[in-house]
Amino acid sequence: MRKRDLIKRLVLGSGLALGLSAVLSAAAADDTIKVGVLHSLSGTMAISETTLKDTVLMLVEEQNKKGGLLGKKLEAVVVDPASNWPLFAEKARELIAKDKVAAVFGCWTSVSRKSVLPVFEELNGLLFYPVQYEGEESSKNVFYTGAAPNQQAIPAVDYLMNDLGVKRWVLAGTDYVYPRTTNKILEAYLKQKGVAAEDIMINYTPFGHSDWQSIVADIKKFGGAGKKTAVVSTINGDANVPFYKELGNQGVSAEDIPVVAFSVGEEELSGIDTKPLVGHLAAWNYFMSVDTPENAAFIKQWHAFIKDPKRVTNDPMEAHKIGFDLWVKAVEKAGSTATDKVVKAIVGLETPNLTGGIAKMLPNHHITKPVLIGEIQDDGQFAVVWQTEGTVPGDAWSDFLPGSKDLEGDWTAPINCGNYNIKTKTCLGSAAK
Amino acid sequence: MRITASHHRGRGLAGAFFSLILAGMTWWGTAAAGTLEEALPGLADRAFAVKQQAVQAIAATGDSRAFPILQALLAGDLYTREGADPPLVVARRTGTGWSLRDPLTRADLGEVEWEAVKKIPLNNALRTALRGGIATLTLSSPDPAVRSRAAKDLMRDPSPESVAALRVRLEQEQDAAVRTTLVLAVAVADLRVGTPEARLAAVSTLEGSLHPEARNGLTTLIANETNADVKAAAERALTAIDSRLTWNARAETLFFGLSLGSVLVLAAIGLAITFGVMGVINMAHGELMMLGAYTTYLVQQALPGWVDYSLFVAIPAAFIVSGLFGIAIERTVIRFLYGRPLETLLATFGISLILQQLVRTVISAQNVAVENPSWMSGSLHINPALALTYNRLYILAFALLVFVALLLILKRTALGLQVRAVSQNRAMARAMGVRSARVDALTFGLGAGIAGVAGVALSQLTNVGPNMGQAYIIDSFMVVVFGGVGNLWGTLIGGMTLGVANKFMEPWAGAVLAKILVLVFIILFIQKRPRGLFPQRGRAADG
Amino acid sequence: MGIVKALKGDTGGQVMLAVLLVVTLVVPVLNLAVPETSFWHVSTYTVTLLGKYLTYALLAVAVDLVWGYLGILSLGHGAFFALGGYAMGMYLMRQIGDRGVYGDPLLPDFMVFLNWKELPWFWNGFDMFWFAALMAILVPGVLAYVFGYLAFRSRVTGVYLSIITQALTYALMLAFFRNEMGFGGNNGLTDFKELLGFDLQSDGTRAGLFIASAAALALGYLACRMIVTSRLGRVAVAIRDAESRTRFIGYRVERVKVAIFAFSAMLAGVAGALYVPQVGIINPGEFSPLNSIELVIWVAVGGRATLYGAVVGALMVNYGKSTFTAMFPEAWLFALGALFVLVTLLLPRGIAGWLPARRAG
Amino acid sequence: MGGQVERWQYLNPGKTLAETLDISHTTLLYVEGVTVSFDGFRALNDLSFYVDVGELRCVIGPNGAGKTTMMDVITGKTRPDAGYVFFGQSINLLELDEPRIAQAGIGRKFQKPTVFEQHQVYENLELAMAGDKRVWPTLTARLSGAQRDRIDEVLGIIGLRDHAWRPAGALSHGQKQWLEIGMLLMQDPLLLLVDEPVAGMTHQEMDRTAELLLSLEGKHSVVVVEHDMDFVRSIAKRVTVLHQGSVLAEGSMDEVQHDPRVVEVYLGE
Repeated sequence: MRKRDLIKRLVLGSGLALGLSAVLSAAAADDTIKVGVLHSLSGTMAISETTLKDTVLMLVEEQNKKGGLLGKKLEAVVVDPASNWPLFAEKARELIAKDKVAAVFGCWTSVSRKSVLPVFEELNGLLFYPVQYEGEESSKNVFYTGAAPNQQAIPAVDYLMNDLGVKRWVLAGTDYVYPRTTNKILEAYLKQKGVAAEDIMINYTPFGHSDWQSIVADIKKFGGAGKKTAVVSTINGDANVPFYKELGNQGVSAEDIPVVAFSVGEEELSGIDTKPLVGHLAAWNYFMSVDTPENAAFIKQWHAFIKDPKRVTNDPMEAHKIGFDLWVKAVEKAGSTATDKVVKAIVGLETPNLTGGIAKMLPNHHITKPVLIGEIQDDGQFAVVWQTEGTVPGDAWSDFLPGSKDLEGDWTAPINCGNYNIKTKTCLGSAAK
Repeated sequence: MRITASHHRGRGLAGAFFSLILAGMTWWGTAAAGTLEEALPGLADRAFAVKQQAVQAIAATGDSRAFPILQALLAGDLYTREGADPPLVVARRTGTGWSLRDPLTRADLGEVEWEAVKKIPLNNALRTALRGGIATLTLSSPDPAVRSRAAKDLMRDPSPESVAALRVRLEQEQDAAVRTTLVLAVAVADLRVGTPEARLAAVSTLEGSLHPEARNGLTTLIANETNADVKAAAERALTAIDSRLTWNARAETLFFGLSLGSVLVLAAIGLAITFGVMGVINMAHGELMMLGAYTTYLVQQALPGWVDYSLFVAIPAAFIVSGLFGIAIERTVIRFLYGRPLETLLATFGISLILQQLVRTVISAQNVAVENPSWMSGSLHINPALALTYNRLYILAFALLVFVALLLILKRTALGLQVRAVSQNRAMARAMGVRSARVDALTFGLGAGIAGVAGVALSQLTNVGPNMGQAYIIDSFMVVVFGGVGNLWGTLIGGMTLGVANKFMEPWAGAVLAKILVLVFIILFIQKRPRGLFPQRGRAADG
Repeated sequence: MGIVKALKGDTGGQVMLAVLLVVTLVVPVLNLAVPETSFWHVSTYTVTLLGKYLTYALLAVAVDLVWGYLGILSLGHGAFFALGGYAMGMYLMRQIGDRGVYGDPLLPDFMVFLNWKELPWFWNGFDMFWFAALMAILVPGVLAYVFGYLAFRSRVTGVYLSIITQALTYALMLAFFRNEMGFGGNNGLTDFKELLGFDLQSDGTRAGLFIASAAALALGYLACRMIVTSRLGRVAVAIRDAESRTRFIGYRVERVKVAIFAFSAMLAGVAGALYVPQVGIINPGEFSPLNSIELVIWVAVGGRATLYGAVVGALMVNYGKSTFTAMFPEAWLFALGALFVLVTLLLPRGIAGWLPARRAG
Repeated sequence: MGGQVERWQYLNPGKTLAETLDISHTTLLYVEGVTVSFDGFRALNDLSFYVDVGELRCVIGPNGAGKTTMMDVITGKTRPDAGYVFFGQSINLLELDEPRIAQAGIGRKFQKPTVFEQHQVYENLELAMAGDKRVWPTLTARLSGAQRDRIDEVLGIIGLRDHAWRPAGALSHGQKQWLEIGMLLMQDPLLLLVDEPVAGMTHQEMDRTAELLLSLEGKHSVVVVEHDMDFVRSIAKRVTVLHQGSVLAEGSMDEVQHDPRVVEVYLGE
């Protein structure tokens, strides 16, 4: 008898509880505007993403101090997708369908974005994605406030080529889609600039690769051919520490073979003993060291919020800041948080970059950014050594990949298409309605 | 680092040394552009180009005070300040702010607070110029070591002036070692600028030299050489160099393999105790390593400025911290699970999750910065082409040390005896009056402690973060199983074998494929020898 | 007939199946028929979630079959699950056809922008559902058969076996991470459009997948029950408890093991194939050894050697995860970790262990 | 001998081993010149040992004499370094693994009683029962009436009828010993190897076990390894004394008891 009851309780219990929890939260209070925060707080990506969660919380708090939005308070809904990609999709669905959030700020890795993309398109939600990525995407429901390859990789290569006279290139990356695509683009670009194939060395390593001895030795050999050599690194966050340490120990100094990194920012450096890195380069659209009044204010605000004057700011944080500002502006302009209205309103809106210049939301849902190149200093900050005059508009579809030369993203009437082929004048694939 | 070392030496001998420089610099007469006072303000300029000219000008003055200024700039001790004279100051950190000195008069200018001064930012071009300038200035230092370093630095990218300086120096140089370097440097320079005869001569001097500069020089020469004989000679020289290089490369790969192996051994050896001797599958082993690494971090935080010695505190500290955690885990969880190894796997997996999250909440989710002591950075130069990095060397030695220590503990001490007794026959041992509970706790503590020590070593190689443990746990188990459970020698040889195999495969297979192949190899190997390399009878053997 | 025998004396199973039946009948109705506004409406989110749990439950049953009854603790079952998932994923990829962002009729997007020229040979045939479905079962089955044959023939047992199964899934994970493999590397396969012509984003399809998962779970459960109640099942338990004894009375232990291991792997494959269309992505993360350990924990929580316990465990742990990750994102790992420790310490026979001791437990 | 073959037929329908078994020379088991050594130590040293059809043989000997190792060799658990082991004239046991040897008709009871504790007594016997033991047939197996009768018969022989439905784990030590013997009987083996059947038994249990083993004589060949001299005396016709891995003496109990070498060995301890 007792047996039967117990099992009933267990199985029915879990079943019903599920149903209830869904129903209850569906009938949630309506006097606030909810903002979803979809960043991993555990697992491998927690290292980078927890900071972004705090950033969004800070921005929400600030906005509420200003009296909220459309007369309502903002309410941040934080969930933990735990660095688990399917879980990202599930949590995205939870945020949009269950919690009915007006917009979601989140994701770091490309795969997490790819995983949630169908959900956002199905449920017509809004995602602000703050990290530099491989491009090759433009969705109606996603706003890419991080850099596209043409806003980071290509200018960096130009700098190395023109200012440092680099002739030989090592493209080293972690084996996933962002480095693969970026390196494909750079390879095409370099060849177009007349770099011979034997002067390009491409190398991929697994995530969290920790034993760089052989690879650094190879780089040394490759660099020992009498031509100025540089490493363009798309190595993913965690693997960088052992990489730079190995460089330092094998006596490769930034003067011999400079490394320009696309995924190493202040946050990452704060976890590294920077001595061996001094002089190596990074290309970003934001550096904490840039002194503009906006940036100073932002840093001050961050330190106040996080209650730790030692914490640094970095590029994806700025991206969230810009994304948030643009969303707020768009909602105010549209007078509503309804996705379609916001999407219509947001294109063309502008907000100042923290590093000077204006960030403008483009029809392809990317934004305009200045590109800066900084040299790592021994205090873990970057000294800007070069920057583009004016801002660079983000290009969703690279002009250097055969597959996407002719593609454009334009979410304004009449085209309204993420991947519009300007040759055939057709909207390709899924976006075709 | 090295530079500042010579910096202090230089200061010590200031008087005699600088008069020497003046003597050696007479030939500069022509090049000498203005005085130090005129050139100095250029350093404060925002534009790097201007600073660069200033540096060259300062070097060109040959002024005795130029050298320490350039040193200070390179070391990042040179600062600018607003509205006070002199605008340029040498600043050193004090507890409360900066203590300033006048770069020219070296007079003490008292202390100021943090915001008062701004550091002069450097970039690579500037650093190169600085090294060049400093080299030309120190080319006639009384210290031979400094002289040959100067020569090497000038070899990097010879400018006409520096080449001239080299030749001048070569005339007067007595010290044999320095002479060879100078000869080399001049030869490298000749490859670029010399007459055909000079070039030919240079090629023959460089034949078989392993200096990367020599090889670079030759390759560039071959690339754009017009004179046939020179070209032929250069090609011969190059092949000679390359054949020697291939052997160095093999030796290098072997070293890489061994050092990777030593890391595997360090990670696995604690497991060999808990898993091999006690039959406990400790999935939290990686997290115990992590605790060790974090202990290193905390020690360094506690003793700022003692980085070079911190490790000697960290090693015992880590051993104790992880050891205590281990004992706690054993007492609270594992002791209820003896004889059920698979249950220990599940429970300890839970513990590993808890420990990770604990670190995230208590310290932070971000990685933390563990500094390398100076004696662990840099590398040991066997010859110009083959250099063994110090950190790897020390860790290799350290791994062996830990191994031997552990062996002695198990073979020679009373604890070791009891441990082996309990692991072979618990009941009997108890009957003989061994307090098996205590022994279990200590054994597990020992294994955990070793894990902590391994964590200290890892903190010198890679990230210190909440997830670091997971990266090693599987490899560790592979090593133990491959080597043969319950056999320390197996762990040592197993780890080294896997490391070397991995490294020799990497060049043609690539990092990922190499790892996969190693795993497949282990799987197949276990089919052939289900009990690993060195099988062992006893309780732990049958899970 | 056989079913009746299989469920004889399995009260837990009977209740579990009854509840499953009710939920399967009710939930889709509440989801599709009942209007959103009604209190009784069940959101599509919940339906999909439940569907996912059911596939996990099936996976747990597969693990319990080999662990609870055969004494093989496989730390590699996640691999079989993932392989089944990839088979289904490849079918779904092919179904996208020219609706990918590049509008390439043949190549999936990730191949286009890594400018691959033609489809790798092993992608052929996956445009046909029956083939994909077959592969979802065969690939894990064959892998398990070969692996098991090697391992059991040379009498690798206990901890050693567990650890090489772990090595297996780890190696597969690294392999699938490589972009050269042609399985989409780290990103895996995603952005699916439709299954057998049904739009994957429509509520109807989701409800359908949910029902399919429930059916698969029920059938898988019954199949396992039939095995464990047969003489073969008793032989399995005999092997678990006294392997050499079983040999000496004339049973070919390794063959029994291989057979059951392979069958269990196939069940895992089915679960994976049903899982992918519901979560909308399959990527190498699924091969992660940690996943495999975690699913063993589900079984431990529910109670091993009681198949319905595995189901209960899978449902509870995952439901717990979903709620905790939302309720206290910072602390949920503590809860999960503590759960694992406490269950192994206090409930060695899991939740089902509360019940009066059963035979063959 | 015809009887033997008939029973063999019943034991394994359609098994070719059945036909190949040739026991025309009335000798069932040949162990010739077998040597086994574990890292240096010689457990069996050129051992030769023969068992006739239907005889009950006792093997005694001090610890480490190689009694258990001999059984391991016969049942395929250990492979000898040298020597032959034949079952009948023609079946080379060294070519077969444990299950095949068991199916060929050799049953073994371990020193430490090992039964399937989680299973009921009845199930233990069912599992042991002779028959097609491949995977699929086992999956689809159903008990026939004849098989039920057989199980019931054996339950009677080992005197566990009343315990048929108890889990074997709940049995007393002695009962486990009998159950294990019963499991051997279910295999209908031609040869039973019984290792220390009365270890840790009460006197009554010993007597019952003695009866049990004696009742098997003639229908099966039985080899009993035992320490307990009284017990051996109570059942033994022929006794083999092993010492340091080879046969020291063989004959009736009295003969061996008065053999000076045997006396020396035993007193020597």
